[in-house]
Amino acid sequence: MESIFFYATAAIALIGAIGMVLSRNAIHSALFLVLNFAATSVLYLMLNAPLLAVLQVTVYAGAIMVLFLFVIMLLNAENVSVDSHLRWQPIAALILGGLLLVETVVTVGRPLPLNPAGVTPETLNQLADPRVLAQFLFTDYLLPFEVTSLLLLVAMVGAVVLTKARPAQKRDQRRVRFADQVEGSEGASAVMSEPQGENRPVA
Amino acid sequence: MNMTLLAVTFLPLVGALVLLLMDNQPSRRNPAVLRWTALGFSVFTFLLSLPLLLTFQTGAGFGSGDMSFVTDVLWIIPWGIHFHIGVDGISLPLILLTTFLTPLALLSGWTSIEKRQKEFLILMLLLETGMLGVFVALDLFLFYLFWEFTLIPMILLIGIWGSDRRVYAAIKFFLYTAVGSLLMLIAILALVVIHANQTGQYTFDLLALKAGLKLDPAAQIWLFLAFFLAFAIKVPLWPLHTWLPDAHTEAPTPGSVILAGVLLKLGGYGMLRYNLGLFPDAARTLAPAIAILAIIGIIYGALVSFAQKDLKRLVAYSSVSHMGFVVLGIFSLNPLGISGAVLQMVNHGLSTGALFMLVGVIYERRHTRLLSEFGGLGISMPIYAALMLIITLSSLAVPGLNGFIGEFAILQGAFATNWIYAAFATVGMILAAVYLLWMYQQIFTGEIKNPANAAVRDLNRREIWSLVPIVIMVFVLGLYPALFLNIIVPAAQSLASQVIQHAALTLQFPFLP
Amino acid sequence: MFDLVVLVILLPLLGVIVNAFFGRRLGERWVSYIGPGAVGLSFLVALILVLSLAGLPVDQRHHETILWTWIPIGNFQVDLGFLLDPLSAVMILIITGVGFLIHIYSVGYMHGDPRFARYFTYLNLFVASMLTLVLGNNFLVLFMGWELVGLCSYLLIGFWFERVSASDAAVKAFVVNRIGDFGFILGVMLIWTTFGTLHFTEVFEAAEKSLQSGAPVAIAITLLLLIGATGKSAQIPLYVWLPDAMAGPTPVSALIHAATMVTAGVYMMARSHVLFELAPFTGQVVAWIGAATALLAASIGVAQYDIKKVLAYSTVSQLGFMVAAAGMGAFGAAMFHLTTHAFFKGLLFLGAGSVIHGVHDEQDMRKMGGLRSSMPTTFWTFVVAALALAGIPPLSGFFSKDEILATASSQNIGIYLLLTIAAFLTAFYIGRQVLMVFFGQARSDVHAHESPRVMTIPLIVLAVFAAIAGFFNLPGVGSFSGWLGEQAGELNLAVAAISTLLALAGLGLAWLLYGRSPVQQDQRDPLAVRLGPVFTLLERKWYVDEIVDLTIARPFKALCSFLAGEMDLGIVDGFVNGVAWLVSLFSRWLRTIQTGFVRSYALAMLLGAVLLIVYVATR
Amino acid sequence: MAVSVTNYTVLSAMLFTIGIIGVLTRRNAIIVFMSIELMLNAGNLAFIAFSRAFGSVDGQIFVFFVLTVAAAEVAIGLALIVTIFRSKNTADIDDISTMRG
Repeated sequence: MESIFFYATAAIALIGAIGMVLSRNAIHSALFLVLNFAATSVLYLMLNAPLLAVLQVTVYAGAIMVLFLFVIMLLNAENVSVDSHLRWQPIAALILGGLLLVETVVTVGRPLPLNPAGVTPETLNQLADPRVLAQFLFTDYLLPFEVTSLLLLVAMVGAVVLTKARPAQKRDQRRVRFADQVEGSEGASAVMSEPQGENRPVA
Repeated sequence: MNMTLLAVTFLPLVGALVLLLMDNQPSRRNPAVLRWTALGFSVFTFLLSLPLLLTFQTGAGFGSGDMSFVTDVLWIIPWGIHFHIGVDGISLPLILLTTFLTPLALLSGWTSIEKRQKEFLILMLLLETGMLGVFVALDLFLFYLFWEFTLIPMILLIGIWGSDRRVYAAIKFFLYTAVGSLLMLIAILALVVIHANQTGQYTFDLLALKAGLKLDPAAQIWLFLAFFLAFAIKVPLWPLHTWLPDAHTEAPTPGSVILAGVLLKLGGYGMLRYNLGLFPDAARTLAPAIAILAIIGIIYGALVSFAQKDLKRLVAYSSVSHMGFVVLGIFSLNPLGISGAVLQMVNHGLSTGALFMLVGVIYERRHTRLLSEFGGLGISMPIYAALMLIITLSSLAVPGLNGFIGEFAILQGAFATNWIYAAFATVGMILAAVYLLWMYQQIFTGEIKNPANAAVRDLNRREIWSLVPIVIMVFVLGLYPALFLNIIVPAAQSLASQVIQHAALTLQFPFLP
Repeated sequence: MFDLVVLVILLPLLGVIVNAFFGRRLGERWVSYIGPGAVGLSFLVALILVLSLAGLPVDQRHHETILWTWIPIGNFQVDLGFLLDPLSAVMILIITGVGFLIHIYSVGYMHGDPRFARYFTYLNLFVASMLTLVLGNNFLVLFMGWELVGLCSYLLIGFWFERVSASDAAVKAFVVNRIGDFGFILGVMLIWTTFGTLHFTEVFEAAEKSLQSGAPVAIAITLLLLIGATGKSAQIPLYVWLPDAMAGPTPVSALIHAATMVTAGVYMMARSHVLFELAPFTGQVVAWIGAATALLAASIGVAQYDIKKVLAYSTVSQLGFMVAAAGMGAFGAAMFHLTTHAFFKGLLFLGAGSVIHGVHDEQDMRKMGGLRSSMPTTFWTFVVAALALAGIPPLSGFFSKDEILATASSQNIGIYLLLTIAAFLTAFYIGRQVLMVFFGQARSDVHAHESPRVMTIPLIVLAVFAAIAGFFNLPGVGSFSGWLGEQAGELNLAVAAISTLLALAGLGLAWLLYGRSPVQQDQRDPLAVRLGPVFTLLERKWYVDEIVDLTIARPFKALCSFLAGEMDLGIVDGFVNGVAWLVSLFSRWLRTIQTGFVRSYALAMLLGAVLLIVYVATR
Repeated sequence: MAVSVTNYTVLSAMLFTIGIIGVLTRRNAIIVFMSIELMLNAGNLAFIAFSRAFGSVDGQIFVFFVLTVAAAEVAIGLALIVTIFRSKNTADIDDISTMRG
């Protein structure tokens, strides 16, 4: 029963992923990705991680994917030509990707029971308990947690700064001044030191 | 903890910091305040360094581990890096040379450096600390730090205040030097690791390494070569010299003065302190090969000088020739040669430094360095001609002036090792007369053909007083070299006695039947 | 008391300092007191010292004054010390005495020159350097003087540096001398390596004790010293600088290039005669070089027109006589000839200077003639010196030259022959010169005048000495040789008769060619008419300058520009730049990897990941 | 036949590979970006699987951080894409190759 459920969900996740990569239209891709995320969150539930499953749905499938859809529609970037200048790229990508898959499977594919000896149902319950997670976050992982908050703040500011529209004229001015600094750095300082030259004593 | 040496070494650095905090735009009332500050610090450094000479106890020096004015503080503990400085008879004359030349170099750039004056002065003072640091460092890490520290101000001096091809010259200088230095860094690390493997103790301290290290012959030779390459590039030894003419030609006058006057000596000093000090066996094995390169350099530099059309290039190649004498003296591996080499370094610093100052003087007036542009300046600039004559004569080793003592001691030392060395090197002395007098003739004699040469002013008071100290030293060291020799000789003897055991003081007299 | 010898050097040096720093401000009048005055005082001190030295017993005539240790390097100890002994006593008397006269003469000769003070600075410096040379108590102090006189010679030859020929000649003189110094300094180094000291007395003692006659090391040392002597004393093959050196002011030629500096080589050989006596082979070489030089230079002197060039070649020739004497071991004779030569050749040059001064800076004898009447003092003194040079008894040159010839006749007949022919030629060319300059008609419309008294008085004084100096060392009596501790030369009547006859014959031949019917304006030289191409060969100095230029100077310059161009910029620097070029070539290729396509970078990352996992998994 | 951790990790590997292939083959910058999200997600899956297998909550905490980082990354990344699109008027990453050597 459990395995059937797993394989079904896994199949949906794979379909989502493959669909995302293969879709011509970016909107379809985004929707396939949402499907994948949903399937993954089911898998999280099966792995006793309900909090993360919920977060997966809200943050990923909800917030992030909506953002993606917004941008796609904003930019009208649904369709970009598929055929590449880099002719060998897809083939190389497939071969190397396959190799990586094989390698990963070989290296980490040792059978590892889902419920090893040391793991009691109690610990499994604890795993599923958001309070335990929260306790760790605010004790052992406090510093990373705070850093993460800072990171989010920076990202927010960064996104605002990056996307802030600038008047075209102003931008051009800036560009010119930048070029000035690169090429004429000596000229600028020569102007500065000129009075010195005039006033120097006749030795 | 000896404050004098510490103060001498770091006072220029303090000066640089003070300048850094000063206003870039000098006040209208005293426009030269930056220059005067820098000059004041460098002069004060020189005055501070005089007690070193006066109170120096003529000990046996580095060879016996006997250093003066020592400060030794454990600095970076896990790797055994010390802040260990001190001087002996080999480094003291060079320290004095540095503190003596820096104020004069500043004076030589008094009016010719117009742009970015503050930065220029800061770099000059930083350079002085760097050079002094190299001479006083007794810890390999510290030494390497100062060694590289001298590189940066010099590149900037060439690259910012140089003439037309300054960037090419600066990059060439940098790449050449950096290649050598990096190999030396590897060798330093290898030394420390080998020492740690042998004794289980990490130390970069030169004296500890010297005392505790046992190297097998092959390792000695490789490490010797890695150090030697860095020093040979700096000296520069033929055929690693081609950065020198470019760097000298493009550098501003004060840069050339310091480059020729002191920076080249870092190489010679390094050979004495590290190659001979740490790898005596390898030095003995490789000495003949190095001596031959030095002799090639002596003759080659002289011949090439003669064919130069650019005044600065001519002087630059003459440095190749003169520094060849230094290397030859060092690798004669006897007290005579080594003492002569140290003295020759001082002498070359004085005479070539002064030559570059003099070249700077006419460059400032005529904005050309081409020999063919001059002629007849003896008529319009008699004082200049007289000073140039004295310096030229010092450079071509006329006895009674300083150049002779060092070169003769080197030749005599080389003769005692192998008379063929001396025979060939003496050819270099003849050729020095050829190219230097030829240069003098081109500049000063003949009728004035170019009207621009008739109009040039003779030296002004500042220029005269920036050269007079050197001229005085030229005579003092020529007639009473004991002033330095009394310091140098014991250190040279103890160093030579390590390289050639039991042959320290008695040379064989091979011809005596 | 004998420590005052320092004063002998110090006084001219003081003159140097005063003239150099204050000369311009003091003006010509004061400088003309200070310059000669310093040397005059020095001469007085020297005279007192030598007289008191003469008052001592023979074996105590040796006094050393040590100022300080000049170069102390372990067991290499060289003092800045001076040695007063009979040999240096002779030299300091000549230098300060003749030097003093020439200084006085110079006051007149250089009158009105804008660089008057500088001239006396150099001249004083020369006297001080020359005194250092002869007074040094070891080889290195001698070498210091040796180089410094070369330097002064350089400065004074190139005194009128506006003339390119003068500055060329100056450089040539210095460089050729340096070639000689090459040998000398190697010799000095070999001496120290052999004996462990450079101090004269110690070296000679050690040499006498430890070396046998003909020891290889003695031969090596002396041959090296000989190279130095050929440079300084203008012997084959390094004589080429001396004729050119005439570009300097004439008093300089008299003092430096006739009386004193050029004799330094002879002095040096006399000083180290102990070593030369241990090396008979070197002696042979020295003697042959001297004799050959004497003959070669005399032959060139025959065909010169420049009044000073004749004298220059004559000097080379006479130096050849001295060197030959030294080579034959007759150091006393060499020194004696050196002394008389200082008088008569100095006088000849001063006379020539007076002539040049009188005819307004004309040096070509073809444009002179008939000066006998307008310049009587100059004429008579010149004749005295000329006869002395020709070797007419009883003038000084006869005695000194005859002593050399007598030695040669008894030792080596080949050398004797060469020297005798040279003596004949000497008489001829000096006769030719006197006749061309002073007899006949004036060959140009220059109005000649006698020189001022400040110039003629030194001429007269020197003439007296040139006439009587021979009596210092009469054959068989030999007070001069005795003073030097040598044996007196013997009178060889046959030799004396032959040489006197030859001298007369030379003068007679000159009279036949130039005196009987004086050369007219624009007339070809009678000797040239008779000798034809041989004369041209001699006039062009056997084409030695051209040969040197072709075989040494030009290849040297070509070598230098090859090394500076093709070699240094091409190969050595080219190698460095080539490495840089290779690196940049590689980089330019490597740069193309940076396609700018993010996806290909990602592919590279994936490749890296795949390989890394392979590495980790298989490790 | 029980589901083992291996099943999850293999699934994770497959998703990761698909993500990589997406990054490498697609030219649309947004899809490339989404592929990267997929790869992150695959990583998260593996984390949680191992967290379960070892009975440790650390894996979940990592996922938590990855989520936040991914959110920040998306914000910045999309802002960049928007800015680039403004100046270049394209979302094709092959057209943005001005930084080639």
